[in-house]
Amino acid sequence: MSQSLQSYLVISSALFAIGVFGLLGRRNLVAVLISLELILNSASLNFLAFNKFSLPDKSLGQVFVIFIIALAAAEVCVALSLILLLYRKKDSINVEDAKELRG
Amino acid sequence: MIADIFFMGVALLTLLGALLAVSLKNVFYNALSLILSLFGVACLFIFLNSEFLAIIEIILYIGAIAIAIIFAIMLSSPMIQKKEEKPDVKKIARSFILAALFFWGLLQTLRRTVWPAANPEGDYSLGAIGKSLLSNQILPFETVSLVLLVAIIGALMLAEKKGTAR
Amino acid sequence: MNLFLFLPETVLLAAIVILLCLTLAKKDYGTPVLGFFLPALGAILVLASFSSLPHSGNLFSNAYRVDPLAQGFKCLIALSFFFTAILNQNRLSIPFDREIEYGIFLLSATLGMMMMTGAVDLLALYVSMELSSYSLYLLASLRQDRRSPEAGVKYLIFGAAASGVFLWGASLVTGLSGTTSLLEISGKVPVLIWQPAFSLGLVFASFAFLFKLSGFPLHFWAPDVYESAPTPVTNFIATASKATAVAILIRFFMLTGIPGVFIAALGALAFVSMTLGNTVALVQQDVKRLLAYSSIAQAGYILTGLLAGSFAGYSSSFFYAFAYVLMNTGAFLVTSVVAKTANHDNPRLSDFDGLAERSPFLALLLLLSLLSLAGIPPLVGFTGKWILFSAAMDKGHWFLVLWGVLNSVVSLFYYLTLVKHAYLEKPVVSAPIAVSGGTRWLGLFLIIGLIALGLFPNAFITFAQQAILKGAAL
Amino acid sequence: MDLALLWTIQLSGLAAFLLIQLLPRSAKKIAPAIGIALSFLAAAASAKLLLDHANGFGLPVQFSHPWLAVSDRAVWPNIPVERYALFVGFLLDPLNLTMITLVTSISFFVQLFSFYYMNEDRSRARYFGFLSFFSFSMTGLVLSNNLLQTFLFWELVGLTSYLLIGFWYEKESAATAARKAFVVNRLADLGFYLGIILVLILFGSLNFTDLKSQALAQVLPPATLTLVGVLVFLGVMGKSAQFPFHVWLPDAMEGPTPVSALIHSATMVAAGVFLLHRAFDLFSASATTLLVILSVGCLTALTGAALATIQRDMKRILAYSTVSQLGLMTMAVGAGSSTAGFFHLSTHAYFKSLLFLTSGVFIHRFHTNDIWEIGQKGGKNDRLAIGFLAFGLLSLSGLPPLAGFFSKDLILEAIKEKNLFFYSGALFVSFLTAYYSFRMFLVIARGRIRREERPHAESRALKISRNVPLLCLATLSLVAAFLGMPSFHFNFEMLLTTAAILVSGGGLAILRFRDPEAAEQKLLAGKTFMQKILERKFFIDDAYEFLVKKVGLAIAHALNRFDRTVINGLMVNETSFSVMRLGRLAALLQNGALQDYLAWAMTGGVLILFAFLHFYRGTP
Amino acid sequence: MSPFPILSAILLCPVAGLILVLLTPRKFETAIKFLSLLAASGTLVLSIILCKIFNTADPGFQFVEHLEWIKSYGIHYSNAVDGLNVSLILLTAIVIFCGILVSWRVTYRVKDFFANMLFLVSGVFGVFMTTNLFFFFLFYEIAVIPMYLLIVIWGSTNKQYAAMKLTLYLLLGSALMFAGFLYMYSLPEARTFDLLTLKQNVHFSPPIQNILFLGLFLGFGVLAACFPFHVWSPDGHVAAPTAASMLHAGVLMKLGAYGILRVAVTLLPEGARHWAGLIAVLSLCNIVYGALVATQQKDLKYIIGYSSVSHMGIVLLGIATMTTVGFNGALFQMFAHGIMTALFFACVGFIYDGCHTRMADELGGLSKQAPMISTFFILAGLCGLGLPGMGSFVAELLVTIAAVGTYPMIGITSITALLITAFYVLTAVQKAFYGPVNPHHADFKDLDWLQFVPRAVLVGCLIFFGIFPSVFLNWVSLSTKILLGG
Repeated sequence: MSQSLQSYLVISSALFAIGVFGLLGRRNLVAVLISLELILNSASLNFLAFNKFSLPDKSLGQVFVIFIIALAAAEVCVALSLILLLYRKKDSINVEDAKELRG
Repeated sequence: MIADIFFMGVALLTLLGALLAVSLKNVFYNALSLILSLFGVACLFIFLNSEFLAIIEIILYIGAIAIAIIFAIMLSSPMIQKKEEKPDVKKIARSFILAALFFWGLLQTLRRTVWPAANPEGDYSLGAIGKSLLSNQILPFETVSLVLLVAIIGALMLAEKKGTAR
Repeated sequence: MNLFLFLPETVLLAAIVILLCLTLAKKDYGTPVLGFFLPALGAILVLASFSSLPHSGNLFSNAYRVDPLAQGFKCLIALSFFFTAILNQNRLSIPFDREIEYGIFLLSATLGMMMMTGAVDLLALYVSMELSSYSLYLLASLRQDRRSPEAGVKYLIFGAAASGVFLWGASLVTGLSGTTSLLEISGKVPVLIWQPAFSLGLVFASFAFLFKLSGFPLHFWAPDVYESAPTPVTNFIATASKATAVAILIRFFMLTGIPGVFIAALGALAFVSMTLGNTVALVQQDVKRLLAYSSIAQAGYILTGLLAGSFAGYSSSFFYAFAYVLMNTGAFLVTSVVAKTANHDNPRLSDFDGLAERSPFLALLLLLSLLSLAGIPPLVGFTGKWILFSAAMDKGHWFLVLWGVLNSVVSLFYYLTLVKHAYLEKPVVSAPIAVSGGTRWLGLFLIIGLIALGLFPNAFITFAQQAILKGAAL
Repeated sequence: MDLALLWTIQLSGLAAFLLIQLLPRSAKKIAPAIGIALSFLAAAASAKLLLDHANGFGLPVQFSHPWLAVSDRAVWPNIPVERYALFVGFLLDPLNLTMITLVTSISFFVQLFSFYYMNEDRSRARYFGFLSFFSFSMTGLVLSNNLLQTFLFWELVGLTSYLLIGFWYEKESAATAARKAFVVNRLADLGFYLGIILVLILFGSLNFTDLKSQALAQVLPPATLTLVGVLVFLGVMGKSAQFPFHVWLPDAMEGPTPVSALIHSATMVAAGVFLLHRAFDLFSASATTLLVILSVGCLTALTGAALATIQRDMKRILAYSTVSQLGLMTMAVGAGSSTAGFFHLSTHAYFKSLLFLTSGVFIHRFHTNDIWEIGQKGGKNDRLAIGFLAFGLLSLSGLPPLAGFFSKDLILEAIKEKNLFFYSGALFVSFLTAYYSFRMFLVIARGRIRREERPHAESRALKISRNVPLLCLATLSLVAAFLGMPSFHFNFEMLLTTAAILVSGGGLAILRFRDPEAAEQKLLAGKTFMQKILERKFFIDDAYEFLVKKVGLAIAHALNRFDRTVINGLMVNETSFSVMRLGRLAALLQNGALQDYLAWAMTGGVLILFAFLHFYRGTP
Repeated sequence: MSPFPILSAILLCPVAGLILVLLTPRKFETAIKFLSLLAASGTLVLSIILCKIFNTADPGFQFVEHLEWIKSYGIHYSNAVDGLNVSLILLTAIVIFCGILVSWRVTYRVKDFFANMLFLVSGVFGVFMTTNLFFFFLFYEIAVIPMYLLIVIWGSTNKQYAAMKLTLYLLLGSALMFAGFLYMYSLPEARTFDLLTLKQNVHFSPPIQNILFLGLFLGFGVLAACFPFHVWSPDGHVAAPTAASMLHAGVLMKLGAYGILRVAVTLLPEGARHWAGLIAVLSLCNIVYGALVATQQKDLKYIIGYSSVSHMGIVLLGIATMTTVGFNGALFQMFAHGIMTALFFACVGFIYDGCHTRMADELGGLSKQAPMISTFFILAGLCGLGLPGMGSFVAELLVTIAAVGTYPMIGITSITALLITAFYVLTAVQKAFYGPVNPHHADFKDLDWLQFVPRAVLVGCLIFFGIFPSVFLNWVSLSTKILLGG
């Protein structure tokens, strides 16, 4: 395994898949959030890998990743407060306890 | 060669961290593993000639996001005390199968694609990034500030305990 | 730079700044803001959008495109904002002390949506999409009941996952084409389309937009969020957000084309969306939830037009999006009044009992809106569906068309059930419903719009066609 | 040209009907006057025509007007288009001149008599209206120059018959009888209708002048000719109460008696025989058809006569007698001598309507139909009526030289020439006729009076309106025989046969009914097997009831169930329920669990991914 | 273009009436009624004028009106009449005129009622006169929804179920039409919804004709209550208020049969020939099955409902023969049946208003109390059972002639319906009108003059066209010839 574009892509795919696994499998909302971060990171990794290996403008990928990270921060910020709010209302951050809206 | 071995190590570290982050039962450990994984990602960024991004990853992601998560976990102490019940085998199997299938599909796609020849030459400098941010990407740059503003107001609003229905 | 090119966005930015300043004030300006400022701003925004309609050009290093397509959709979003601002008169579950925040989020969401319609760069698109999304997540969890954060969390996680998929797709597209500009990518599509990763990137990116459109299988958030959100917010999500999704899908498909396999997949998704939306709506009791499923079904119809991938398909989708905003607003307008009367922001079917006696005007509006949603002439929904399906038929999607029409018959069942409650059942309280001035005028406007656009759609259809033509020209 | 007279005859009935309908409620009492006056006008006009004819006015006269074009080359490419027009028009020839005279005259007398008979009824206006409408329809039927127009009026007379049988519709039995008459006639008319359509399609013209044996035989193969003939004959069987469609006629006696006299004995029921004569070529073109006609006629005559022997109801006896006489007429036609049949028709019309009117006198006075009761209430005291009754019955049983004798004689002769088997049947019918005629007369005339009812004091007008028609009809039935006799040659053998039969039949009746009281006692004491069968009317009504209720309505019931359960239940409701169920099922997807949502979304993504991979499998 | 757009005028009369009614304040009920009557009389007069000035020697379209509407989709507002629709326009005008008069006694939500009626009839007129498929569909659906409201608000007997069933069923049928129309449009040589242009420019290949025709036939067949898609119709009739039943059975069901002739047979003659046998069999089911089921009904409206199913079968049979005689008969039957059922429902509605029941068993002796209404009912019944002298006799005669000529067995079997119809009509008459007077309905009052007029008009039409059928056939026969490519 060498430092080729493909190996980066494989790593990021794996990261994505692990993120998906956590997203679908974990019951704790914080853990779900963590999985989402993994997914975003895999996308960032993708961008930077492409940045190095194929993009003509080497700042493009980096800029994109900066935005991803910034928005991820915003997302976590909102998500955490929502999760806290949920916890406050329901005394649980288990996804499966948030099943009131249904049908 | 050594770089390759080091690269492999980092990659393994990243994936291991990620795996632990989603599989450990305790949320707190999850968060710690996430940090591990993010650290690996940051290292990979360095391999990709993006040292600035690696730093940002560490400062922002590890320093801010992951810590925020840990804070959140700590702040609401019962959140960790309440252990997850028995693992739901069906659910885990389902997510595993879906993730595996997805992974396999992605790999196949990647395998079948003819990738362009590597072209690592170019200007990776911070200056270039800055220039790009303030010229080509000015619109997202401005917008993202608004997003952050909204997120902050939102987070504050949600965290505030007031709020009465009319 | 021509001011008109960025006029609506500027108006919105200015308004956000004003509201931000107001939050700093000690006094609570919530009521005047929602009662007067937002409707007035909505009117200004509509005027601004319409006045900038004829202008076109590229902004921000070609990342932002101002053309009739974008401007048309901006007008639509502005209208939708305006309608929502008027609907605010009947707000019920927006907390007292969060009205200004509510205003800010509404404005930022509108801004994000408007920018999405113009963004022709993946990065700009992504950022503006997140701007609107976050605002909507926050709007959706404004309500102060037990279930509100649940809806917010679901909405957010679903949305974040969709963004993840979008980003992955965007990275593949960017990586293989070497650029984030859709305009440049557009030129490279014929070569790159044979690269699986590139097409997969396109598929991932557009798949993520289904989240905004609330099409199957990314629709799951919709019923829960529609139910839990305050009614004006639901209206805004249902109209503006969906219109934006149509705009961005048109833009995306028009510039990059639709990979052949994805047409079939979209067909299947449209099929399931319609079927699922309509059948599940049959068994709903909560009107907002019912309308959510109806909107899922409508997403299926729109997809049918979009996947035609033709000039006619795009222009009719544009037309239909416009029609959809009108008729959905009509339905939500009535719902909001009924909710207010019932003092319960989740009106059930039975809350509509005797509406025709309590307020014939609202009942008529409800009737027309729902019939229009079901595609009954001479209302705009019918004309829209006609040209939408005719575009799909042109491309040989006869089965989808047939299925779509059959589905509208099914949908008529629940629409008529609601109509029946309004016209037939005896009300528990028979006091007439007081309808505020704004609501009345908006209702009148909608009634006229529904009928007039249904009967005399020629001008608008021509405009939509021009918009598509100009939007397709690089 | 005397089309004006024809129009007068044709339209006077309609005019009377419309006038009566338009009368204001207060003026309804002059309705009888209108009816009688206009029917007199028609009768006078036809008498004038008859006179003109006698004075050498050339017949036939035809007037024809296109009514409706049905040309279609696509269906019938070989036949000239212009033939497929349907016409309306008159055809007046000696045959229907006789018939029209008969119809208008009897109609007039019956209307006159009705003034007496219906004097106390409050719905008189309706009655006279319907009666006038009947005259209109019947004249239309008779004057028509083509089959379709005949059918048209054929149905209209059926309608008036329905309305008049059910005239006292408050009575359940009357309403049922009316419906029965219409439906049974309808059943038979289906054949007629189909026959007409076949003639039209295959032959191309419905005009009587075109329907000639040779022309028909040129175009149609023999089997088809038979089919068409039998189909049209089915219509005749219905209207002329031929076996097995005769069941409606006895029940039709629920109507007012003058109606029975006019419609159900003299004119309408004779329309079938009239049609047989009118379109004789259609039937005579095939020997099989004639044989069918002969057999049906024979069966009818026998059934009718046999059933008449045991009835107690005066009108029913007469009704069965009518059935039997109609059978005889049909037999005549079947034997190839439609002239004889038609002659019997005209004589029978007069004396049968006389009989009915006479029975009307009895019924009106004694308020009962039962001959024993009439006898007990003093039937014999009404001398005039008894006289007319005797006259009519003797004519019916064929006593020379009364009208019935001549016409029946002709028929017997014709049948004898044709087929001895049927001849014996006809003789037996004559025997039975004599038997039941005598029986009826004896029971009425020799009844021991128990509780005599005095006649009401009647005004002069009423008396006139009662007696004049009787007298005139009696006279006419005498005269008609001599006037209308086609060709008479004295046949001594036949005279002897007739006399023998009359004597034996009458003798048997005298033997059994010289003392009606004793006969009744004996009847009550025990019934023979034959009597039981006769009382059940040979089980024909039962068979009908079985067919309608156990077969027809059972099928309808099953279909109704099918409609409700299978089509409405399974096909419609279940489909919608299934959609509903699908909705409920699909709603389970939305179970509130975020990760299930995500899993579904992911599944969708994975499926698309795999479809995608499948699509791109070719590339390296 | 003719100097005076008489067709649009006919269409605009009810539309104008509708707008005026909507603008009239709710409390002026009499004014609303008179406005509606005025609108209906206007269309009636114009329709009669149209029939008078209609040129029977011209087989093509007359009084053509044409207006660009949505140009890029080949959608024009274009109206025209030929033999196929001139009579149906007259029929609609007569029925709505009578319907408005019959509804004079409506007291509940008067304004809404008359507005719906006028709206409904505008749709029907539109369908009958337009020559553009878009507008055909548009007007068709316009006609359906007011029917739903009329039934659901002013109806009786299980009205919600019936109304929903009717609406969904009709729209289900229209879904097939919709797909068919769009398919035609999508062909490269078509690109228009204009009927004439489609007929001239497009030749559909045989397999396409077969499939399209089947689809369109099913779509229209639902509306024409073709077996086995008929169940909506009796239920709908029963639940609907009187005037709505009149329009529904009298006119709305005719839209389906008209559509088959106007669209399906006109554009897809080969397809029509291909499926004619099937249609004939289905129509036979309609005729006999409908009649048999009618014998089992207790409710007078159900009886009439199933008799409509049976009579519409005759229309379909006429079409299935693919001959001019059959077409003429079908059109005639459409007209005659329209008038006849309108009369039927006008009578039953009146009885229901007075006696509050429609069960034949629970009535009885009405002839004594209310001779006029029973006379009208009996006249309608007589027309229903095909009595000569009434319009439907001629119609049935023509259809039967054509059917016996083309499908002998089916034609012959279909005749049995005459017997069954006679049976159930007379049974109903006997139960409801004959027999002793039922004391429950002792205070039942007969028609007054206002209620007498509409029914008399209907009877007058039946008898007029029964006696002078050539007036009608002159209108239609040239156009039906053209339809078969003559």
